[in-house]
Amino acid sequence: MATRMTGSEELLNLDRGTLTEMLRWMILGRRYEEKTAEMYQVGEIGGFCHLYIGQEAVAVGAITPLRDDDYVITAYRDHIHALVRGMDHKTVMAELFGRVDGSSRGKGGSMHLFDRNVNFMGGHAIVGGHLPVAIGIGYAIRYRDSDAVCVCFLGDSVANIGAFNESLNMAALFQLPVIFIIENNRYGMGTAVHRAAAIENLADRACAYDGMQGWTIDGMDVLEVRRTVEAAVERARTHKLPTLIEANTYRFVGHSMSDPNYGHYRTKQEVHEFKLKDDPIKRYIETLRKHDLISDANIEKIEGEVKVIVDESVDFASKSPIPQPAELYTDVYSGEYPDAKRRDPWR
Amino acid sequence: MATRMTGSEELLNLDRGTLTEMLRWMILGRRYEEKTAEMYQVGEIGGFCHLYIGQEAVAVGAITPLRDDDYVITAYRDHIHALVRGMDHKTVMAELFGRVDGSSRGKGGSMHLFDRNVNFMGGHAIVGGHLPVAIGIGYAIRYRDSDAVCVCFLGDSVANIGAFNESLNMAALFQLPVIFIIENNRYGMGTAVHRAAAIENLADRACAYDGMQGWTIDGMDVLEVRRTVEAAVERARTHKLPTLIEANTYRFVGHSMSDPNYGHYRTKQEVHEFKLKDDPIKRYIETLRKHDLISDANIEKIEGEVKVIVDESVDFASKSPIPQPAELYTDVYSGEYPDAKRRDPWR
Amino acid sequence: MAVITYREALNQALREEMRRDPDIFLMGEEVGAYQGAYKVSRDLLEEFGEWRVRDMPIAELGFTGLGVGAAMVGLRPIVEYMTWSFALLAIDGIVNAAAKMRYMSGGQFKMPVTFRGPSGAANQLAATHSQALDSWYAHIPGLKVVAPATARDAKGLLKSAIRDDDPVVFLEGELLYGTKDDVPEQDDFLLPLGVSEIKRPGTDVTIVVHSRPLHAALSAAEVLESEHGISAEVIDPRTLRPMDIDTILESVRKTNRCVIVEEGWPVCGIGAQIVDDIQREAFDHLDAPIARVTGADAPHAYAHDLEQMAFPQTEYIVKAVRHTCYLE
Amino acid sequence: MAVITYREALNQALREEMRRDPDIFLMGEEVGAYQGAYKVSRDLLEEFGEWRVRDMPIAELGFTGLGVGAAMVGLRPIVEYMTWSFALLAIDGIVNAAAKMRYMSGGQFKMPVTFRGPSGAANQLAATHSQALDSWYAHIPGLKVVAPATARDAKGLLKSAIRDDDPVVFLEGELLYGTKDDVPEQDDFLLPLGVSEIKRPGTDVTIVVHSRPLHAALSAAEVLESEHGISAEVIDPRTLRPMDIDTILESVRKTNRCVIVEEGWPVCGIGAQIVDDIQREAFDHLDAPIARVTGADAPHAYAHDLEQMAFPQTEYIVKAVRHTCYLE
Ligand SMILES: Cc1ncc(C[n+]2csc(CCOP(=O)(O)OP(=O)(O)O)c2C)c(N)n1
Ligand SMILES: Cc1ncc(C[n+]2csc(CCOP(=O)(O)OP(=O)(O)O)c2C)c(N)n1
Ligand SMILES: [Mg+2]
Ligand SMILES: [Mg+2]
Repeated sequence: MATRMTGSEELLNLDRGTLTEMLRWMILGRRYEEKTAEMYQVGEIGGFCHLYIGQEAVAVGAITPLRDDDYVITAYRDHIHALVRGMDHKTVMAELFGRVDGSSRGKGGSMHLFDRNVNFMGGHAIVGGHLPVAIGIGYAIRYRDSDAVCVCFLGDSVANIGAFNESLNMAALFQLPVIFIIENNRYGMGTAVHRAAAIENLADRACAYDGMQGWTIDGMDVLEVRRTVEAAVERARTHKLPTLIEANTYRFVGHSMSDPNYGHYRTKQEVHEFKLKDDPIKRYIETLRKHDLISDANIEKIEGEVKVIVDESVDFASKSPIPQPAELYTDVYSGEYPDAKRRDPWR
Repeated sequence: MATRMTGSEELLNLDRGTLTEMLRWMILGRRYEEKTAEMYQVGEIGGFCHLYIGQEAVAVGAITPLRDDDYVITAYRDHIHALVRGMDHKTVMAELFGRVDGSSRGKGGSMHLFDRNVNFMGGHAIVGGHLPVAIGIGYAIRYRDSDAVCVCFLGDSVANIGAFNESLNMAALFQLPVIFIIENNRYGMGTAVHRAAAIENLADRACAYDGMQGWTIDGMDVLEVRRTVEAAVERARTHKLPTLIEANTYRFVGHSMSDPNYGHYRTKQEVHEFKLKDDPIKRYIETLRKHDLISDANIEKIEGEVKVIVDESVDFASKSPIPQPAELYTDVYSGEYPDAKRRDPWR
Repeated sequence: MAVITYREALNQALREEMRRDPDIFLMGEEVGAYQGAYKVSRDLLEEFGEWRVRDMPIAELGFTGLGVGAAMVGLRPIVEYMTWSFALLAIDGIVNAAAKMRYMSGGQFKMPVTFRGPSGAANQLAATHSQALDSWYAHIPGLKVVAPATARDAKGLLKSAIRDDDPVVFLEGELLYGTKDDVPEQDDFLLPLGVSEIKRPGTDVTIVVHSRPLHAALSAAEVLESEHGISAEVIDPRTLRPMDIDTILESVRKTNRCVIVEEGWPVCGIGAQIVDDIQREAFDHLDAPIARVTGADAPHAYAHDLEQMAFPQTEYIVKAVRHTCYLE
Repeated sequence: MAVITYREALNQALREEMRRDPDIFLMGEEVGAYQGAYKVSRDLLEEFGEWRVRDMPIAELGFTGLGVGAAMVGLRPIVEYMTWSFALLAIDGIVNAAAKMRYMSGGQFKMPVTFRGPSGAANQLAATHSQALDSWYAHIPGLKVVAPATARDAKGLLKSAIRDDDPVVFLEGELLYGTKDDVPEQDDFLLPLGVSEIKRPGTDVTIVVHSRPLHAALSAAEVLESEHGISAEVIDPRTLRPMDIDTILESVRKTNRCVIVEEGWPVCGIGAQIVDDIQREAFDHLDAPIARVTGADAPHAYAHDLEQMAFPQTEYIVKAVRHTCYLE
């Protein structure tokens, strides 16, 4: 059975800098996505673009305690994981704009952010497709006798796909330092979790793998997320044991920029209530206030800094040139690529 | 947790005919496979040929209590499931011989036995590939408001593949009358179960699906198998609930005719001991003897009848013609197939 | 006749067929409550109920096999993939199970299942979501492959695909759903599988094209006519397997020149096979090498301009035709 | 030089490369304790230990992705499929992950992974276990595809594949493992990817063939020489992507006739692409249509004679060549 962790506030004895830093990341995540939506509306960003608004506590609580040599990998709803992990806000926005200064030179887009320099391993768009990749990273960590860990975020619907069973079984079997974090935002696109998964708590699926611990937690409480992930990191670093964490959260926006926020699958009222009662940023601020760990001044300061960063990223992105035609056939192979041109005299 | 069912002997109040019939099937299964091995050695049978010797109690205990309108589906180790389900012993052997009177006109072979007339749905050679097919059959049963059930046999290694999670989740989610029976014969080819599966009892993986019951049983006790399957059938017929049964058994022979019986992965000694102490046929005979439900005369009679059947099947198979060249391009599509010939003037 | 979208045409085909035959059911991700990711199945759940319009978990391999199993016992499943790119996870079910079941069982089981969904690129969906693997499916004996480019063809061919007793891979176009066309309304409007259609008659060169690039080819034909005085005959095979090459051969024997266009990658693409068929059966009629205009031989880029450049654009087709007519 | 089997040649290549570079590891079903389903990895577990020779659960999708992830962080995985038919379950990992990672990341991640195992038919393994999907892999930009037909090529090309920084699909032959050939023993024996080899020089017709059918083609060449006075030049591209078509073109410009042989299915097969390349670049040199001899366009039957008939046999190749030389 999944344990529900509590008493997250004990974490408030973290130094104030760290606590504020976490708030800063959550606010940055919120504002960055709001700007992203804006840029999508005006047509600067295209394709499928999945926003993280409402789920900030998960990425922030899970990634901030990690070491530089740890690895982070997630699905297509990846902007904020990338930023919190340390990707440059400018190159991320440039990637969303499809410009040559983007992290993938404009070739990957919103769903395929990568930055090898901060061990951010993507940005993967096939549901469940990155779980096997995550265990490969975990395998390499053990192969090299390192004590790094790999944190793998996944959506709730991934618990029903084949790769989930294959990956969790291998993680447990080979004792890989991989932490699987299900971001249960109640829906897979338009499908409520329980219309797709025949199980009450998704984390309970850990029961199918000896050595795998399953924890279901309040994913709107950044401190509870952090506390849980720290426990999981300890299991992975020291004991090489994998963990399956289910962080219950909520998507305040539509599945992607091309999907409605509510409609056939959830009511306007439901969304409204979550925003009202369960906004992770509001909740965190209240907690900090309750313990006099933050002042309005601090928050204003953060909002100010964040605004600069967000504007800067948009400014940078819009100034970056679009990729040259020659880019079409680069990065396909390590070396030269003569074939392409030969069969393709028309372009 | 998986329940271990016990007290199988209470089943002995089954009418004597049924009890004898089960023994007859087990002996037939044993002799049929011994003959199959012989025919493989002399080159009448080719390809991959997986024998069922040692596992007879599972198919016999699970299939004999079924109704005619129920369905049976399994993997490539399928000869005996097919026979017990009611396939003709002659057309099965003819199929193994690759003759035109074979159940698949010689096109399917050992791994692909099918008989739509007795609802024997194959005979599938891709590990895990038939689980989704089984839930499709279960879906059709519900679609038609029938109270039939589908019994799906699978090997122990299937618990680690993707289709397992997808299929069991859907069976539980849609409440399909499917009974999954893992034939845990301790090895997947040359890999011991616990070198591939991170779990003690495979049936415990039922814990990942609400509504799915998991039972681990002694698969060498035909009565325990029958008793367990009857309970699972009741769950499926009446309550539309799926069940995952793990029947612990043992493969007395090599993985396939082209693999060694022992060697790198298991010792000669181990095989010897299982044959000595845990032969399902010997065990069943002892039980029947203990209760005076069988005599040597009965057994001799059965052996006699079985020999006739086995010889008859070989005789039939060897007399059956090999498929005509024209067969190459039939059964590919429902209608005519002109393309093939047009691009292929050489054959 | 009524002018409706490709999306509405597919929706009509589904509704009409499901009303006609209670054994037909639709399954896939978001086909029910959400009304379809691309709204092709709009209102069907309401009319037919959840057993006939089933929302599936994200488990392509699992529900593809579910379709195969249901077909083996007599139902006629329609499996929708949110996009064909995701069907890569279900390839084993399509290629090893559906396509071979009849053969492996010596003809005991028919396989009346239709696999459908949008194929090819949309707008900037990048490498994992934009593939047009038409030639992969055409490569497989046991499968039939259909790729309609217009609303009319979409309706008539989907109805035939659903009624067909063999597994049909039905490739729709994400960017075609909104395109409009005159479509017959009567329930018995069927277009046979395996018949090419001359989309535009011409005399100087034959352009063979299917799916979305048909529209680029037609505008290329306009340009060629008006600006270069070249009369191009545009032929859409519509069914990629089995393909009606006779209509194509007849045209090439007349024009003696041919350009083949497809959205997919070049190597071992659909066009390569058509080249093989033409040179084999109309060798002496060819006055020039057959040219091919394909999708760029690279993964799909996200950046707008790179993506557009990777598609078979009108201008490339014009270039290729002029080259084939030795005008360049 | 020593005469060894194709199996031993692969085993040597693996051992030599693993000794050379500690980042190289092998994984797959039964590769360790069982010494390999086809004994290609014999004794490697003993020498390199379980982290470098890892037995995998039957989870092709999972361990393929494991290889991709390990490669992203700098290891050089060799993924063995017990047969390539089972790789259908891992296609998404090969095609969507491995082949596109470099592109999607703007060149940040190289993908030095080798996917290998037996491809094509063996003896009566029937429809699900006999496929030769060479053209599927050749279709995918981002992949390199290698298919050696001899022990010498197997060793030299596998070593190059392992050293290559791109994902390589390495197609071995279940029926080739036992075939023998003269193979250099030195560690630095490498054969470059993307180079065709003339396996038999000739003047009248060019036979292009790869993998197992090479041997049928060579005996056909013998028959043609001795019984029909036709001198056939036999060329094996060995690498299907990127393919060295120049060697083929040069030969065709000399012989003016060509027959292409492959074990795979005809529609959109490797031969179709070679036809396209030849007619595009050597159109005026062709004195006859290019003929193709392929695997029969049907699922593989279990029955011995039907299966044999489905392979590209020597007699069919002889027929096709004589037809191409207008002698039939
Ligand atoms: C294999 C596969 N099937 C379908 C899709 C289309 N798709 C993209 S996201 C999504 C829903 C995923 O939901 P969830 O896992 O809960 O993640 P969330 O979007 O809620 O973060 C679907 C169906 C896909 N990308 N990959
Ligand atoms: C997807 C797939 N991978 C690999 C194989 C090759 N293979 C056939 S049987 C087998 C072992 C299966 O063992 P288990 O599931 O325990 O069944 P058993 O043979 O013991 O009855 C393997 C690896 C296959 N047929 N399909
Ligand atoms: Mg979700
Ligand atoms: Mg087993």
